Amino acid sequence: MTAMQIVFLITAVVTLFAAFRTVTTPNLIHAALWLILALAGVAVFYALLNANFFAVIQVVVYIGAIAILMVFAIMLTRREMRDRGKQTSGRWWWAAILGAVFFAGVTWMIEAVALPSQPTAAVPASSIADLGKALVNPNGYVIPFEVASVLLLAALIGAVFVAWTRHNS
Amino acid sequence: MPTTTLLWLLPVFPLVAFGLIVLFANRNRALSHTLALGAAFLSWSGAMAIFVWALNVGPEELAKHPVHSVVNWLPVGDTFLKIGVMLDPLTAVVLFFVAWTIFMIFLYSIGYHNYGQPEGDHDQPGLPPHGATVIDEHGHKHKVPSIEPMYSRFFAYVALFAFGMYTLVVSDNLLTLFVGWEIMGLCSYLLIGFWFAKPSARAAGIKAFMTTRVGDVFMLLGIGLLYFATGTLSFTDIFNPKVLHALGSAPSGVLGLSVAGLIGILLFIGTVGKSAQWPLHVWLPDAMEGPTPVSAMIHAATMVSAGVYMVIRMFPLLKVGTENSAFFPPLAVMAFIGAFTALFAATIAVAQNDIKRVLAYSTISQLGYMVAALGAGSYVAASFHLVTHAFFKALLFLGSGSVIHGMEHGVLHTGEHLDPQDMFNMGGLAKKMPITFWTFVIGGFALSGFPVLTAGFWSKDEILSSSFFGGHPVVFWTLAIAALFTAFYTMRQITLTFLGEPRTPAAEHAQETPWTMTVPLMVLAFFALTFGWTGIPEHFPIIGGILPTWFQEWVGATYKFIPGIFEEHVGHSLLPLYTSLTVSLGGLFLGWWVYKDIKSSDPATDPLKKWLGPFHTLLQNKYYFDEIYDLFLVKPAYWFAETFTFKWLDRGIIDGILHFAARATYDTGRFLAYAVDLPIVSGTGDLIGNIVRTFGRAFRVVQTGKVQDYMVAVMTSVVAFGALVYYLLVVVH
Amino acid sequence: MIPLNWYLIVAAALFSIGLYGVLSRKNAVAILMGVELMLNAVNINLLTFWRYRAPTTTAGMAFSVIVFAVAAAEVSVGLALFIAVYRRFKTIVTDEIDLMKW
Amino acid sequence: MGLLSHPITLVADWLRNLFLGWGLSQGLTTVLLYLIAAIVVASLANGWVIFLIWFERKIVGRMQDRIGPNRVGPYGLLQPFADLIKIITKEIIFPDKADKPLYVIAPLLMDAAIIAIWAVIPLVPMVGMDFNVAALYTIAVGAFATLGIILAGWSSNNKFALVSAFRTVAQMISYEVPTVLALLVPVLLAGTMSLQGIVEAQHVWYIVLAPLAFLIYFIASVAEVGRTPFDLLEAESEIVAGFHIEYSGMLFATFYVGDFLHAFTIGMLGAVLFLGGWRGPGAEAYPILGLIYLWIKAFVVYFVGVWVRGTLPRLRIDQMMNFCWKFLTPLALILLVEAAVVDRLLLGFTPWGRGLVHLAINVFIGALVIAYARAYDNRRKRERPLAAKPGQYPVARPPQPAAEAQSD
Repeated sequence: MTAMQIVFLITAVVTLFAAFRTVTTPNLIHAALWLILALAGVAVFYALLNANFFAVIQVVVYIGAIAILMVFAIMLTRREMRDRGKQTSGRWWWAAILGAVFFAGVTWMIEAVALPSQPTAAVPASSIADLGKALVNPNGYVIPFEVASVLLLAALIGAVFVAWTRHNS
Repeated sequence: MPTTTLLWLLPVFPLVAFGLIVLFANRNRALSHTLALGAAFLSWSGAMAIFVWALNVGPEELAKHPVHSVVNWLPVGDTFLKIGVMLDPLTAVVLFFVAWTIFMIFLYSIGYHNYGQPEGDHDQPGLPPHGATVIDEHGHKHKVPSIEPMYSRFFAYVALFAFGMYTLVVSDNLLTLFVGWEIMGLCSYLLIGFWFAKPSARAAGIKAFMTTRVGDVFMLLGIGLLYFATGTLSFTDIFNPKVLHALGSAPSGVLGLSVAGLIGILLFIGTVGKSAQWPLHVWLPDAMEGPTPVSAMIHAATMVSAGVYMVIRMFPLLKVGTENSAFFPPLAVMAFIGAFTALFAATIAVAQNDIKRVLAYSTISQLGYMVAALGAGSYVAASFHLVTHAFFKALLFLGSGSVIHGMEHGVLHTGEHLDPQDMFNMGGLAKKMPITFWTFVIGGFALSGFPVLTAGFWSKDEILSSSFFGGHPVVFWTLAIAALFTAFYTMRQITLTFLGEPRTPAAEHAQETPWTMTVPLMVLAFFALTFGWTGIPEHFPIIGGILPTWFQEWVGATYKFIPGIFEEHVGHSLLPLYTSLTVSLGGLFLGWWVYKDIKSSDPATDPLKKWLGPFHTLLQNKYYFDEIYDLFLVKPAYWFAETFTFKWLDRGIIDGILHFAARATYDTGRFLAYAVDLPIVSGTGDLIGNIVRTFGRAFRVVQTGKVQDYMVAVMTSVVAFGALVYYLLVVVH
Repeated sequence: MIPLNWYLIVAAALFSIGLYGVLSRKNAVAILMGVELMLNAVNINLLTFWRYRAPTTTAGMAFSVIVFAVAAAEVSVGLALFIAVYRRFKTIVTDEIDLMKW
Repeated sequence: MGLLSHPITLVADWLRNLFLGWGLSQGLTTVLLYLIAAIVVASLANGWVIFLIWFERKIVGRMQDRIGPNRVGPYGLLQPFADLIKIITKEIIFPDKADKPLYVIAPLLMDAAIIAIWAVIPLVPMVGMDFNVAALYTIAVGAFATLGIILAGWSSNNKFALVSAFRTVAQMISYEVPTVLALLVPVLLAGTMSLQGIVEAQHVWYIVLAPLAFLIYFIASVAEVGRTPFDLLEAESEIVAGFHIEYSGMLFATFYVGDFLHAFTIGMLGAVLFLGGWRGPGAEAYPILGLIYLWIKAFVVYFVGVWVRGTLPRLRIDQMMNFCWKFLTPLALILLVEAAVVDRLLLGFTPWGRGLVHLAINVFIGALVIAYARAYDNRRKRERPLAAKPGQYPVARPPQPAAEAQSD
């Protein structure tokens, strides 16, 4: 039970609880905040995995942009501050069963196979630089990278177009 | 700059100007006429440079070794159609007058189209300017001439025309000559119909185009035959004696003509079209619908004379063709047609009242002179008259334009509606527009061959004497009578227009035209006087031999080196001289005497009417040629197209077949539809459709339209499937 | 050191929770949140395997970068859609938007 | 290792030895040291704000032709303390139906986020956490500040606050883009994302290499702090006090402090990224000097911020958005490309040569941009000659006669 493991367990508990609240709390704003907490927990996981870069990116992209956008969207798409009535649809029990089954199955599989408890090697100091190079390396991931950029551009334009207020209608 | 380069460049300047104006300058009037005029000036200076250079070289030398440069143009089979430029004495002389006339006329057009005048009140493109109202400092309203709406377009056209003319003159082969020829045809069409909103102008344009087309087709045939016979179109190659002899001796099998003869006839028909010889003369008078500079340049100075230039150019061929051609030898045909046209047109001119029409007919008859001279075998005389005529006829046209312009000013000023071109509405303009008057008189006297002073006298005398001594008495006498008529109607025109008292208020208020119009008049007048002195025959009494017979030597040298082409007729009878003196002076006197006291502006008071009676009517209606052509050519053509082709062939037969086919198809279709399609095919389709619908009704409950239901379904199946796979892969093995 | 399967189990749990959210929530934005959770679970797996199996290569990182990009794009477009839908139907409760119903 | 040259390191070592002496484990010692460092830095920063408040009030007062605080203590130096006491003793009022936990978390979140930035700032050589993605990290925690404001705005259950929250989202999300882009320029030039590395790479201050980038960074961060002329989230004239309208007492004080602290932190980041951080004569030899240099530089930037605040009027929301998306962002992109390409070409230049070339190019780009902006402005003026439309604010120029309007 090393310090790392303690940290990990704490983070895991917090994250999962936050995630759970995210999907259960009736108040959407709270849900969004819980989501942020969960995402932050994920960021901590990344840090624990010596992926500082991704930890930071996680914060920037998810918390800094996505979550805040969600808060924004929630505020924009509700007529009054508070939600009344339950936020779960009638099929929640079926969903719960599905989730549980899925989790059980996956866990069973994970336990079924023997997995290492130690990393094969230490993370090289230049991992981020390598990542950068690989992303623009023709023999590396330049194509997926470019595709992702195009996708982002398309998303940008699409979002603007979709949310555009058409005055004539 | 080497002469060849200069030669190549001559046509280029106007072409560039045309492109620039059309593409960029069509909004800016000053720019467009600057471009056109600049191009004309460049070409002019180039031509002058070449001319001076040629003078230094000397005719013999130039004739033996003409400046000649060729490039391959169009690959045909294994050889090339070559295009090139050539400079021999004839070209030099023609270049001289072409450059001068074109430059002068460009300059003239600026004034003629009222540059610097205000925009018209309700002018519109396609109509001549109606005049604009200006208010002077006293607040009085004045009608003044307004600027031409399509100013830039006009200059673009004339620039293109200049390109065509230069190309034609400098070209060393029939092909490029023909190209220039056709370009000019196009320009003449465009410019005659320049005021396309006037139906008459439209009609005239089409008429001109069609008529000349007739000639051009034959000319093209001739060119094709020539190329077929010799494999070349270059003059230098054709005119080498062996080729000529071969052409001349080989029979063509048509009308007993030799090949050369046949080619000659065909080419000559082209000339008949272009130079408006009988029977294709009808378009030229109508062409006067165009703006006057156009009439002057295209239909007097350059284009129509291009026809004559072409035959002069081909003279050796014609000459050779004449030798072993049984009947219809080209030269004889030309002599006949030329002389006839000269007389016939002159007679018509006598009875016309429109100042420009008179000139138009006189142009026809003068061209007839040249053709006749050529037919009489003296290409020197022909080209001599070609040059002088270009000068004085351009002068006359521009003069008439100036007169009309002055009259229009008067018309606008008085505001009464009368035809500013009708000579009976004029009179007494001499005092109003002195420069125009004097230059016009010079031109007129030159036209009617006023002795010694004017160029026309010398060239006409040359023609008469050559035809006389050349042994064509008929031609000689015809031309003589024609000359009498010429002098007569010229003097008639001058008298009616300038002398006597003004017959209308408009004439009262006519006024002199701006310098851009008068300067060209004076320049041309200078040449109309002096150019003749370059060709005074040395056996002329008294003053003969004082000046060298420059022109004869110069142009004569062109074909001297080809054996049996150049022939000099030296006779010592003074008959032709006396004849020409008599006819010109007598004609002039008659013209003045008959018309000196016309007081009323009513054309009916024309004394000739009384004396000639019905014949005068006949003349006034130009021997009803238009009507005859209409009856015998146009109407049948219409009938053929309308009734025969359209009604019978197209409507009756072809459409009939089509309709039958359509009907048949339609019936078959109906049968298939009702007997096969509906019961069987559709029946099956409906059956299937119904089945599907029934099942759909049963199963559609699944489609709740709620996203999450679908998601649930998906995930359920995923889990189930995963479990299945796991079972198969792991548990079974 | 933390065993690999801890991460995997946590990720699985996160994924299942997200799944539950996606299937059970009524509000579209909430569904989107669920999707985000699932994406994060995936990302954890990617980075975990990268860290434990091939830390010297860049494959895992590259993949998760792509996942980030996709997530960002998906959220932006999704929210834009929701706003448009809200303008149209005055609600973004998915069960009330069933035009595709039979 | 004199006390003068390395005081902080000295203290740190002494503490470590002390703890180890007590028999604490290595890891625990490290944790404790981090904790202490954090506490020290945080309290230092918050304490420093007290002076900032006085300073700003004084300066702005002078700019507005007032004397500013001058009663309590010499030059009113003790004024902030008085305010502090007053505000602490006030009651914290919770609005009806307010979302209590969020209502409390919001200010703390904001303050914490700002102080978190201090964690990575290299105060002196060799000291300060050397985090290999620090540059990004600063942006990341900035997001939490945004979040704090949104929460405050939303949880107050107050329409004004909510509007303010909306504006905050719009403004901050938008202005984060140019900030990041501008911030990437020094990262590019230095070739590292660690702030320490960036500072060490600045043989020539990056304000010479990338003045425009600095300008953009400065403007955008002022916008993110939400101070004049970008203070739409607390525009008194429209939405009374914006997101903290309902706040009072200590919670309000936290916001208040956070605002000033944020402004100064921006200055500090600017100093680190563009003004050579702790660099200065003798900083390597006596690192403590570096702290002073950094402080001075940060203060200069902060002062400019105050100056701007005292000078410029508030912008309209559409103007602000246009400015961000149509001007700053493209310009920042251009600069990024410029930095990348040119720096590649200048490999092996002396630092100053490199600097001057960059400077020249920047000046050129700046000239172009200004010219373009002029042209754009003129065209816009021509297109709608100030005929005030509904929803538009009153215009400066008097509307022209219709004839002219038609004529152009």
